[in-house]
Amino acid sequence: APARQSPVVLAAASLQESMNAAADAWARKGHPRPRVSFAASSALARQIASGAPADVFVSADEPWMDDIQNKGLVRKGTRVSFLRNDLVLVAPRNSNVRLRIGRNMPLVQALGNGRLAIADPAGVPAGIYGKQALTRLGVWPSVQGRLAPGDSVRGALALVSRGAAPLGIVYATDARADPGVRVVGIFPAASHDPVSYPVTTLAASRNPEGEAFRRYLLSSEGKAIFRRFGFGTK
Amino acid sequence: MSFDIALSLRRGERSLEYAFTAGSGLTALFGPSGAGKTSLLDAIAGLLRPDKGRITVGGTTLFDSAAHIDVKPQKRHCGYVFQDLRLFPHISVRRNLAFGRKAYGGLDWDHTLDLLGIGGLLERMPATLSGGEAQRVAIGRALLSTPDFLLMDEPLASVDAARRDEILRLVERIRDEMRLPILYVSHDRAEVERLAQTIVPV
Amino acid sequence: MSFDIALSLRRGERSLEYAFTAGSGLTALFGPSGAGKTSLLDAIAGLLRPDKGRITVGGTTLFDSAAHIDVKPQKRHCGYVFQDLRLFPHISVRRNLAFGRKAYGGLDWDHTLDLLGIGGLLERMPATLSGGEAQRVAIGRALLSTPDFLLMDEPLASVDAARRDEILRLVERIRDEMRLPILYVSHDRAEVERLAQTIVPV
Amino acid sequence: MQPLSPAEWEVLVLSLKVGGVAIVATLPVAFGLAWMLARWRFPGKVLIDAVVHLPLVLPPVVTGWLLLLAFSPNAPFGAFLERTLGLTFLFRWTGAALAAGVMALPLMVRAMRLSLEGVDRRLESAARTLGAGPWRTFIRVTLPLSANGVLAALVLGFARSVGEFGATITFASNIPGETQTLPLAIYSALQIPGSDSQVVRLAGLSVLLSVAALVLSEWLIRRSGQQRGRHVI
Amino acid sequence: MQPLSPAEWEVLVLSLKVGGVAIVATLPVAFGLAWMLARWRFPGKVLIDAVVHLPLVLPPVVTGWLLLLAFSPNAPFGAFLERTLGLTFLFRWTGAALAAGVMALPLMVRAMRLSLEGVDRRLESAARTLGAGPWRTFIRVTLPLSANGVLAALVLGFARSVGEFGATITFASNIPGETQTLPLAIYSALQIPGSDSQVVRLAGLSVLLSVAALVLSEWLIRRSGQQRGRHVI
Ligand SMILES: Nc1ncnc2c1ncn2[C@@H]1O[C@H](COP(=O)(O)OP(=O)(O)OP(=O)(O)O)[C@@H](O)[C@H]1O
Ligand SMILES: Nc1ncnc2c1ncn2[C@@H]1O[C@H](COP(=O)(O)OP(=O)(O)OP(=O)(O)O)[C@@H](O)[C@H]1O
Ligand code: MOO
Ligand SMILES: [Mg+2]
Ligand SMILES: [Mg+2]
Repeated sequence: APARQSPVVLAAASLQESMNAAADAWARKGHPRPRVSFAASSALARQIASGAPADVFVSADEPWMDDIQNKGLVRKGTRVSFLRNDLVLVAPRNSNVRLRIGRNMPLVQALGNGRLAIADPAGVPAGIYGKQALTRLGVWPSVQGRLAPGDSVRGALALVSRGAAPLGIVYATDARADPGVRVVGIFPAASHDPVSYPVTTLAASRNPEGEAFRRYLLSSEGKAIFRRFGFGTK
Repeated sequence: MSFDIALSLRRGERSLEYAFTAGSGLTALFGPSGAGKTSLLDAIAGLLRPDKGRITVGGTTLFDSAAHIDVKPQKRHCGYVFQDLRLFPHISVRRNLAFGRKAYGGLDWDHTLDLLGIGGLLERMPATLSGGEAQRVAIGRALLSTPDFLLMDEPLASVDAARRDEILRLVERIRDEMRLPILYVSHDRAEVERLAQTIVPV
Repeated sequence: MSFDIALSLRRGERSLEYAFTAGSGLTALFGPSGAGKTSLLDAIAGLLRPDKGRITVGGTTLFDSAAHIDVKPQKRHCGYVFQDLRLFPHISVRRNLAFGRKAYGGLDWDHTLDLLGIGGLLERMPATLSGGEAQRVAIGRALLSTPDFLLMDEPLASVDAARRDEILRLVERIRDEMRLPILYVSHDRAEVERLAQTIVPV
Repeated sequence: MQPLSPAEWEVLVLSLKVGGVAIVATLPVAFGLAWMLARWRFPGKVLIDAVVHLPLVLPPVVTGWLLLLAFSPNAPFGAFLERTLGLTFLFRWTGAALAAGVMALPLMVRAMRLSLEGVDRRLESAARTLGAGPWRTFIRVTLPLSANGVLAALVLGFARSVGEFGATITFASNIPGETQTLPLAIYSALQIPGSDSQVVRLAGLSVLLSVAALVLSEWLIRRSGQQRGRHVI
Repeated sequence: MQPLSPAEWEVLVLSLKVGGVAIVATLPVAFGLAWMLARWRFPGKVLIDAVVHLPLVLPPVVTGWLLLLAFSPNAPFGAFLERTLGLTFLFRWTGAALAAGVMALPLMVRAMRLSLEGVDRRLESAARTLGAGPWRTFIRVTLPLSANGVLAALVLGFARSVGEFGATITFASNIPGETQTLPLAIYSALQIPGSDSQVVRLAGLSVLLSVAALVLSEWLIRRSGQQRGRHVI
């Protein structure tokens, strides 16, 4: 039989560690290790729309998955939302800020004269969720002018862990991995759309290893890996 | 007929006209500063396009506006000693001298260097030459390119008297033995009278 | 004593030595090409640092390696006509001439331009000048800077005979009326004999 | 094309301000460095050259990150600047300008260095004999003779500033009206599916901005070129 | 410092390959454009100048997106290249080189243009009278006289290539061993909280790479400078 080829997996950048761990585990089972390209979901979706020769796509949000599905680039019946994440409020590790997340919480007061680090609420998923949560909690109008939007969750996280911002909104997985921050509170799941990561095999995929890897991600063994990094699974 | 010239060209706001014929031998251009001597040499070398007219050198027509003839500078085979020298600053004296050299004919390399007194300068870069040394290298470069005719624009301006005499003898030899048409610009009456068969006032 | 020179300097591998004194008036440097005339002028102007020695001009010591004197070029107040002219290419002839001009004393502007025949060139850029025109502008620039002494390196090499005579008369006037020390390089014996009180062979 | 919305105007004006301040503030620094690299010889010169090139070599996000380390009020240097000069950069348009300036620096230095290396030093010595000290010689001879390089530096620097994204968003954040320059607005738009037309519109604005700068510089180059005159062939 | 891991070696070698191919392939194009802009006058010149500057002005991500639109196999031009020359760029190291080359283009063009504008055209006419046609004149006079600019272009272009991130990740993606150059590896490391030391290590590699290029170029500049010689003052 001809040697099996590595599938190409396109994955949202925030999955860096967990997806690499999954790929390693998959390779240990005797499969060719997937070649994973990590970038912003938007960039990956555009590459797919341009005919990129890839097999599997894991997006950090649903709209970009919808976008390529509408373009007929998703293999029928393979799109599954399999990961969840929580949205949390973080502060620098040595900060003694206290705040209970809830309606009309005194977020502005807690910021003092600093700013709230967040992924760009105009487009980056984590920022969109953050804006939803702050809106539903009634604090968006007061805090809207006090944001420090970064290019990604990671950018927001760095601002907090460097002490440039006293508070920030990131995913639970990010907070957990960064020793420079501590979690102040978790946003109630009801305050924002579910943070979910859909996976799909692409319509143009010719490599059966791709679909096999997607199935592995959805297996209990696969999901366990992601749970280890703090994701919720469905 | 070595030079047969009739042309007009424009420099800034001034319009310059030239018309003369000169028989064999050396033709001296004589005229005050700013009269247009260098401009004429540039036109003959093909570096300046006349508005109209005709340029014939040694029987070959190089430019004729009526007949739409305009030989490219690199095909005119002139040995031009520029008033501003124009040595190539990025290569050694040796490579400057060899730049236009052809495999056949022409002057003997060693003998020419000897006469010009530049044999010791071959490995130097032009920027390190004294004024007179640079001028002699410029003369050498033109002579060694085996030209069909010579254009010399005050070639001896910075050359000392002793060397000047030797170079003049070399020019005379080229004029007489090789029978090259020479157009020679100088402000020195004595030099002109010694060399020139024809004197053209500009 | 206009010039009192004793110095040695290095050019490439060559070592050049100079030692002479010259009384008032014009001192001509006479010597073959490459002898080191320009190098000496550069050293007097402060553009080339001698290895050791002393330079005194008009009673002022400009350089003395023993006494650690080395006056900056801009404080030496020399009017230097460079062999390679060095007109500023980015400004008009007028602004070249005005570059070193001082508010007081010195030659009359209009009269000097007139004598040099460059009054009509004021708005031109240096690149558009003919060889002789550029040389006369360079002379004008040096003279109009109200110098304490003059260094002239073959200043008339490309100037025609008629104009040359006028300029020589101007130089004589400067020498006699303004009593400026002048160091003058030329290859022209006649010129040197006419002008020089002292002739220094190099 | 539709007229600009107020938000687009805001972005445009901010980009102009950030880019303009960035290059004007960087120009003297860049010129000084160019001078050093073109004229001086000293041990460790390559080191300075390397530091100048850093923002070109490193991914912009890393540069932004380094700026954060140096200039945030938590950092000693940033705290010092705030205390003594009242200068804060974080989350301010000044920070966007700083990031843009730093990113433009290597381009500006190189352009000016190239021109300085081409200046004929004999003309400087002529100026000295005419009584001009080093400073006057610089202003009246060296600087105008390297004007093409300064101009090129301004154009390159401005274009780079108008296009700078990664360092800005990392260091100064993406705050509408304060640090959201054109590239940051474009990035925001790029993240939203189906917003291509908005991206194209904003990109068009960037292009217009720098075409204007280019036209201006070409005109200046041509003017100075004509003055030098006398072309042969 | 620890020795490089095999993965780091891979990234380093790939970066070298991508950067090297990018500037070598871009050099002639850039020189041609520089020549046109320095020497010709024609209507629409500013337009070409503007197009050359585009990759500088636009956020790199937009440039990557435009490359995607032009060179993807779904696009007519990309399909044509694939059909006729077998060239594919998407998800290939060739795509990373293309992106790097395009991003380096404006810098390279400007450096060479600046040098070409400084070449004394009278020397070219002297070469013509010595029998050299336009081509030989170019090779033996113009090119060596603008060598400093070509060198600067190579250094700037290489540095830019080594640092290029946005266009590459957008166009060629971030595939280890194929398109993951140093900046992309740095980006990946940046996504992992607490991996600062890895980021610093990789950034150090970038810096080393370009310091090497700088040292080489300084040495070449000095060599050619010494040859021209005779400095006054
Ligand atoms: N950088 C250098 N390296 C080597 N030799 C040099 C250098 N600069 C000058 N020279 C040599 O020093 C000597 C003196 O030069 P200088 O320019 O002073 O001569 P000069 O007397 O003015 O000659 P000319 O009448 O030809 O102008 C010349 O032989 C010249 O070749
Ligand atoms: N681009 C230009 N614009 C205006 N005038 C020009 C331009 N180029 C040359 N001239 C003028 O044309 C005239 C002829 O110049 P040319 O160089 O031919 O003189 P020349 O006879 O060689 O003088 P010289 O003996 O001083 O070298 C001069 O008066 C010069 O000023
Ligand atoms: O991983 Mo993302 O697409 O930067 O939220
Ligand atoms: Mg002339
Ligand atoms: Mg001399």
